[in-house]
Amino acid sequence: IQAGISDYLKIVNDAGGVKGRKVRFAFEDTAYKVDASVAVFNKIVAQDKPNLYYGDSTAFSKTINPELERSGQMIMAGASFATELNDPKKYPLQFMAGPDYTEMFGILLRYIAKEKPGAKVAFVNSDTEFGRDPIATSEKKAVELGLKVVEKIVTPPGSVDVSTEVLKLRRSAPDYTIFHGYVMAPIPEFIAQAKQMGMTSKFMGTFWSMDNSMVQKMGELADGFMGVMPYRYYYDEDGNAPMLAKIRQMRPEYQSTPYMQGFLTAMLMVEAAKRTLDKGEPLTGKTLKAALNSIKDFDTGGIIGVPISVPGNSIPVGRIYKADVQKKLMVPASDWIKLEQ
Amino acid sequence: MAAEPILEVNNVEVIYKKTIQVLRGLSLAVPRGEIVALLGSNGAGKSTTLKAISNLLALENGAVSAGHIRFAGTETAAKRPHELVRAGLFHVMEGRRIFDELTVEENLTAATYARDGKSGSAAARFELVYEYFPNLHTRRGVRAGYLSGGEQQMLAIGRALVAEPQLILLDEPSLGLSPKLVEEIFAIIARINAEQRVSMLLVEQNAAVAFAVASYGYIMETGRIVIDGPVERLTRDQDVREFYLGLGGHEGGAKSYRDIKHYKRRKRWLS
Amino acid sequence: METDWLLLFEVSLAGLGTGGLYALTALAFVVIYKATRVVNLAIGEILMLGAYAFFGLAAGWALPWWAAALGALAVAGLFGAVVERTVIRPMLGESPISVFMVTVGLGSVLIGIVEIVWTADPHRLPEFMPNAPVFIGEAFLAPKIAYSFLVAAVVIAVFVLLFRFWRGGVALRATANDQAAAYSMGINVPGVFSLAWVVACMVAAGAGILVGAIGGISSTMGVFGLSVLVVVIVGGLDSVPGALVGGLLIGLVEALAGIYLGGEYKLLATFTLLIAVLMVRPYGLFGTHEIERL
Amino acid sequence: MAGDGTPILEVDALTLAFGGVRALSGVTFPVARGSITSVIGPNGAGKTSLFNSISGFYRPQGSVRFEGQSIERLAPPKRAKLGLARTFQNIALFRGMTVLDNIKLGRHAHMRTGVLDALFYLGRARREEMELRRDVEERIIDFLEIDHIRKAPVGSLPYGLQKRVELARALAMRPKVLMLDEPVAGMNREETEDMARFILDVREEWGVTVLMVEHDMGMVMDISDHVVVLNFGQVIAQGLPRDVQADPQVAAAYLGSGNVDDLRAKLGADARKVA
Amino acid sequence: MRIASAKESYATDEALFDSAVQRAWFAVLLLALALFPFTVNQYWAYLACLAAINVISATGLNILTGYTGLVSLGQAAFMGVGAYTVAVLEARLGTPFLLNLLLGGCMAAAVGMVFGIPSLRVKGLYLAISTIAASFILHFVFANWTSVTKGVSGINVPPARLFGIDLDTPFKLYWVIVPLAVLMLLGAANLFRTRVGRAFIAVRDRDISAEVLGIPLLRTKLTSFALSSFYAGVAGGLWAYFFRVVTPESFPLLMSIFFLAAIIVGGMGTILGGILGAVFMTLVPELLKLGVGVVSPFWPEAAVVLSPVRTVVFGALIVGFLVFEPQGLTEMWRRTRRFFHLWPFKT
Ligand SMILES: Nc1ncnc2c1ncn2[C@@H]1O[C@H](COP(=O)(O)OP(=O)(O)OP(=O)(O)O)[C@@H](O)[C@H]1O
Ligand SMILES: Nc1ncnc2c1ncn2[C@@H]1O[C@H](COP(=O)(O)OP(=O)(O)OP(=O)(O)O)[C@@H](O)[C@H]1O
Ligand SMILES: [Mg+2]
Ligand SMILES: [Mg+2]
Repeated sequence: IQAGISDYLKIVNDAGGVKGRKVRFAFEDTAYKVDASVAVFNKIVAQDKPNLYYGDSTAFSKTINPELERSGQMIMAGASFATELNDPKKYPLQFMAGPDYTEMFGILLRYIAKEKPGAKVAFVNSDTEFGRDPIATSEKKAVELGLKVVEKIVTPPGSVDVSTEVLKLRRSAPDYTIFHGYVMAPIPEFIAQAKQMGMTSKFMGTFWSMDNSMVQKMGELADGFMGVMPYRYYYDEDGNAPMLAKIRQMRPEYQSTPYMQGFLTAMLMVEAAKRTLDKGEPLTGKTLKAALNSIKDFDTGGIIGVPISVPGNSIPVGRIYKADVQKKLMVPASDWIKLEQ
Repeated sequence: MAAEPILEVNNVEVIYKKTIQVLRGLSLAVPRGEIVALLGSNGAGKSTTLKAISNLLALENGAVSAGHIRFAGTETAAKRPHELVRAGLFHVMEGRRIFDELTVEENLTAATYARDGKSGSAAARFELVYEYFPNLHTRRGVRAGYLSGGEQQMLAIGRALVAEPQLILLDEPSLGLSPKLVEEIFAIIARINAEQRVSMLLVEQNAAVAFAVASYGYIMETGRIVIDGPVERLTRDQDVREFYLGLGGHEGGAKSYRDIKHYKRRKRWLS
Repeated sequence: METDWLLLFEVSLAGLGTGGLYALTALAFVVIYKATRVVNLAIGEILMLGAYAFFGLAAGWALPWWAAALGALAVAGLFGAVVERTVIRPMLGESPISVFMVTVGLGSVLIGIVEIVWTADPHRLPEFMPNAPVFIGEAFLAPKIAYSFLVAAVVIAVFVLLFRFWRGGVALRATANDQAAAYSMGINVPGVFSLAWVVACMVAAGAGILVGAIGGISSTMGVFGLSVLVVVIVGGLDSVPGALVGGLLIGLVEALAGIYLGGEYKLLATFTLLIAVLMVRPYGLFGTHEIERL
Repeated sequence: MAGDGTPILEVDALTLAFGGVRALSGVTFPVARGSITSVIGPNGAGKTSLFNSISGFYRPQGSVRFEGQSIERLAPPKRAKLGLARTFQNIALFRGMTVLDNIKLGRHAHMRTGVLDALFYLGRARREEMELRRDVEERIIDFLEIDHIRKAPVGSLPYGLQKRVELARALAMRPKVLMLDEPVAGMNREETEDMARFILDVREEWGVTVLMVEHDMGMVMDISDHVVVLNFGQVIAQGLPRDVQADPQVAAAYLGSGNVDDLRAKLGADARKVA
Repeated sequence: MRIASAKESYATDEALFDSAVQRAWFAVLLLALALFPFTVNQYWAYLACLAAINVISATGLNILTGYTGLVSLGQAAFMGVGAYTVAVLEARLGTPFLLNLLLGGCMAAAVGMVFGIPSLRVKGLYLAISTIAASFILHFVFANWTSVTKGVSGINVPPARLFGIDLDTPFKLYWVIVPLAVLMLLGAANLFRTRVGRAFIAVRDRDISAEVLGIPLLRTKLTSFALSSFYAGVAGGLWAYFFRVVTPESFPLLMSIFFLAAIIVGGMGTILGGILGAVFMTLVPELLKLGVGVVSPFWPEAAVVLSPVRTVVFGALIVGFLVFEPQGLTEMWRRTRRFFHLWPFKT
């Protein structure tokens, strides 16, 4: 992620910065532990007095929110797409560079509803905050779209053997199975066993399990795996994507989707800063966020295939990609899907 | 002494934890086939001496810092403890140290490791142990931790019998035993010594029985030998009689514990 | 809702299959405990090391799977020997808490190293087990689980026989009971220590390869060790049959809880079972009671 | 003394079995107030088990009466509080504490300081601790001549001193009956004499009744008023030391020849037999 | 040796700081603690608070594990109980800050006692593992008792208020957390001057003999569990006010291991050990970060491997201390003191 951020900032600074101001980037690793993250936050705030902050986990974003509001100095984005954070009232100074998890599910479900109206859907999620996040609301959403949620399976965090879960899944014979809350394991074994048992379900994932290098590690099993992705993949040469070209020029080897996330976040932050300065306002949390929300039909240089707006805390846009095992690539399976607020 | 002694200890010093010196230039020898007694008050360093000989000090953060120990002509320092045991030096440690979680029979099995490289059947030695100590036979399937103190002592000596060593270091075998059992065990010790020609270095608090079986005695205080000599000579020594045998009463008879004075005469060798 | 007997049967089979892996890892744990009285909390991480070593050899060096497996076992054995020599042996005579914390530290070091070398991203092991589904009657059993169970069963059987009929079993327990006394019986105490660690690490690595083949490998796969901990406690820390029974039992309970209560109840069920067993049998089902006398 | 004539401690028909082993069967004897009573018997006869039953660690059948009151249902700490103090066959000192703290610990059951008092160390906690310190220093430490080691950790002390600290701890328990399990085992003659003197003095100066298990016949016969002999968990004889000593059954089961010269003669005979 | 120095009375001999020099040093230390926040920026104030919270919890664990010999891997979970209690009280009822802390401690103590019940029968490492069960069962409760704990999303905690001031920065909280830590440490130290503390140690060293000597085992063990969890609960309550959000994943098993590591590194069974260990283990990650700052100009990737390196260092510290300095930092501290005591006469 931080590579994405720093690369974009390099592009900006090389082009003369934001209104003549250089953007400085301080990075610290936090190991996704809340207290470590808070420590880092305090340290960076004390030393660098930043206006733009990129945090990590959901828990951190929640923890730090009161402090963020108190200081009022900056806006923050993070690695998390937690639904809860997508509430401008509760988290007025935060945003995320993509759809939240519920919106991701929404995009998937919309796709399913279109492909196969009335399909049977199963949700499989890990027993973590991350895993549980969209499940309850998405179930309602599915019903609204005329889909049937036939099974919801929860796996303990870090569990390796899922054979019992697969047995359970088979009984409900879903047309689509959506995994959420995993990076990779136990998805491959799930699919392997399901295929061995002759299940016909299609399998889907959300952002964190959709990076191409991850999916391709599944080998044969990846065939037909699909999921939602808000950004174009690194190698995607379709359409008009000058930014992707630039990235490929800066970094000749494959860059992961979290890189894109970082890149886009930096882009939005810089844009917000630019708009604030354009208006001649001081850089504070409030002004930055207002500027951010003023972004309408913004061209991301092709990172996202359609112009975007940031109405609240998220960008509810995404596209369904599908693994192509021969090409070892994720290829688009749908057009860009925009959720209306 | 004509033949070379089976065990020779020369000017040995031992230090615990790099700070506490316990032995200060101790020397002694055990002639082949003999029983030698080593007496001394609590904390004099008797057990330490035995551990130094069997190379077990390292386990307690102790080390021999000077001097030599030779067993059957070779330096013990060069060998690791289990090699020494297999070479025929068996240490019956203070406090019995039976494996309390193992059964009686498994305890004996463990001792068969000391026989590695020896011919002859261990099973026969088991028989011998059970013959000497019939109690053990009846309780052979019981976890040794549940044996009474005396039974545990029998087991400890039984293990030495299984090992069939050339030299046994015996640390307080009479500790906690009934008078009758003390006699029996010492009779067995004497028998083992006589029948198997096993040499022994015997550490004891019960001087009377120790002198009954030993031919030569050493007495140590604070890490060094203060007197030594053949047992006959030691039993005539006034201090030994008073402080070790309790014989200093009037007319040289046994003195009663009821008559103990509240002051004490100092031992000559401490002055 | 009527009972779906086939499902129950299939789930039980799957549970027992996983239980076999638990039992195998628990065996590694028990061997170390039996010989050295060390509660090795790093067993999950050693398992992970084995899996990564296999991964490195099979995917990185492109060795055939059997060579990679042997290589991984060798790496783990070597690791065991080195750890025993440099870390465990100096701890002789320290309190059990200290020694067990040492293994916690070791586990942490292993995780860090694996993350430095292979990053924190998960990987998949190359396929090496037959892929055809296994059916017992009508019931489906995932092939990997079935074959892993077979391997585990064979290894455990070998160990049960060894402990029963080999004098070394006594040496092992004697050493654990009283090191100085074991020395004075002529038992090569450091040798026993090394042997136990080497063998246990190899067993754990073997389990790691199997577990990795099923669920993929990642730097967090050590949490598998947590379930194993429950297994050995339920079975009794020093009992090989305990490891077996405990493993199967926990595997079964997890599977049933997962199906009939939901995945979030798995851990709750096993830990509740753990406490219940301990309240009734404080030394697990088959563990040796500590002798308490005054 | 109250209730003169009645024994301070009565053991009545105690029976205790471990699996197949009968450690005690129908053991009955009195301990007279102010006496020194010794229990002797072969190894494994059940002496320690008897002590454990009296202090409540084992739960045998039968009854134990202390000052006329049945105590067999009481938990060990309650019995300690009543005035049953003891030492252990295998020294049971607390290695993590100094000598002073080990001794102080003996008073535990007689103090009332609670957790809150302790955290603030005011009022009752301070008062009680000061009283205890004074009592331990002036009565026990002085008496047993261990002032030089009061701050030493017990682990590093020689065996004999450790036994003395155990005695001190038992004395701090405000004992009415002091139970000593092999107080002089592993001691040489000289140390045994010291210990014998302490035991006699405790009885004289503090009026404490002593119940003792010991294998050192010299000491047992010299200082006891009453001797109880156990064999295979049964009382096979009891009475005055010299009567017990003369009992042929006791001699056969326990005492052996009792004479070192005999032993030597016997050994000589054995050796000749072999030769 | 100290024995030789004449003491006027038993009272002085029994005092916590038994010489004027020690009392003077203690005063200096208190003064330093009082001045500290004025001399540093928010980041250091933050670290100081976090360290103080950890010190409280580690000291609690030390009472249970170091002094009573009952190994517990549930300390973080008991902190969680305290934190949740405080969070619920503060967010729902708005009861006063200090009262909440006290109730948080008491609640944790009660829960700790419940999980301490097996300790009567279950010994040693079996017990240690059964406390892991506490950790998981409590986690389950936090995550699933949605009506009270709000499930996985957790509870946001309003800032603590004292005398009408919102304690919403580390700087302000410092004035509550650090004095509280000092008080609780003094309490713990006092404990071991009395029968209660002695009973703990006795249970650790030989539990069954202790019982015959008049110490009721279950009661003592439960007291120890309760006290230890009380400390954890208060620490957890402070944690809640400090981080202002409490989620089920805030108190993982790893955190319990952290505390165990802290008392081992510091030195088990000494009050000083809990302090040194907790402070040290809190600061190590920061030191590592400094280290990364130093090398990153030469090795730009340094920051990326920081996280695994931290994992390695955490483990290596535990192993290193146990192997080379089993008595922990306390022993190093003593050695240093001895050195300066004797200096320049002896090395
Ligand atoms: N592991 C150890 N560390 C430090 N000091 C020790 C150690 N073992 C023994 N000592 C000390 O060394 C001295 C001699 O101990 P040793 O056990 O050899 O005496 P002993 O003559 O056998 O006495 P006893 O009659 O009590 O068995 C004692 O003062 C003891 O405190
Ligand atoms: N907890 C126990 N479990 C099983 N058997 C026991 C237990 N305690 C004692 N025994 C057995 O009970 C018998 C009596 O033991 P006890 O320790 O009372 O003997 P003792 O008279 O004190 O012997 P010694 O003089 O050797 O100390 C022995 O045979 C012993 O093995
Ligand atoms: Mg000795
Ligand atoms: Mg006894």
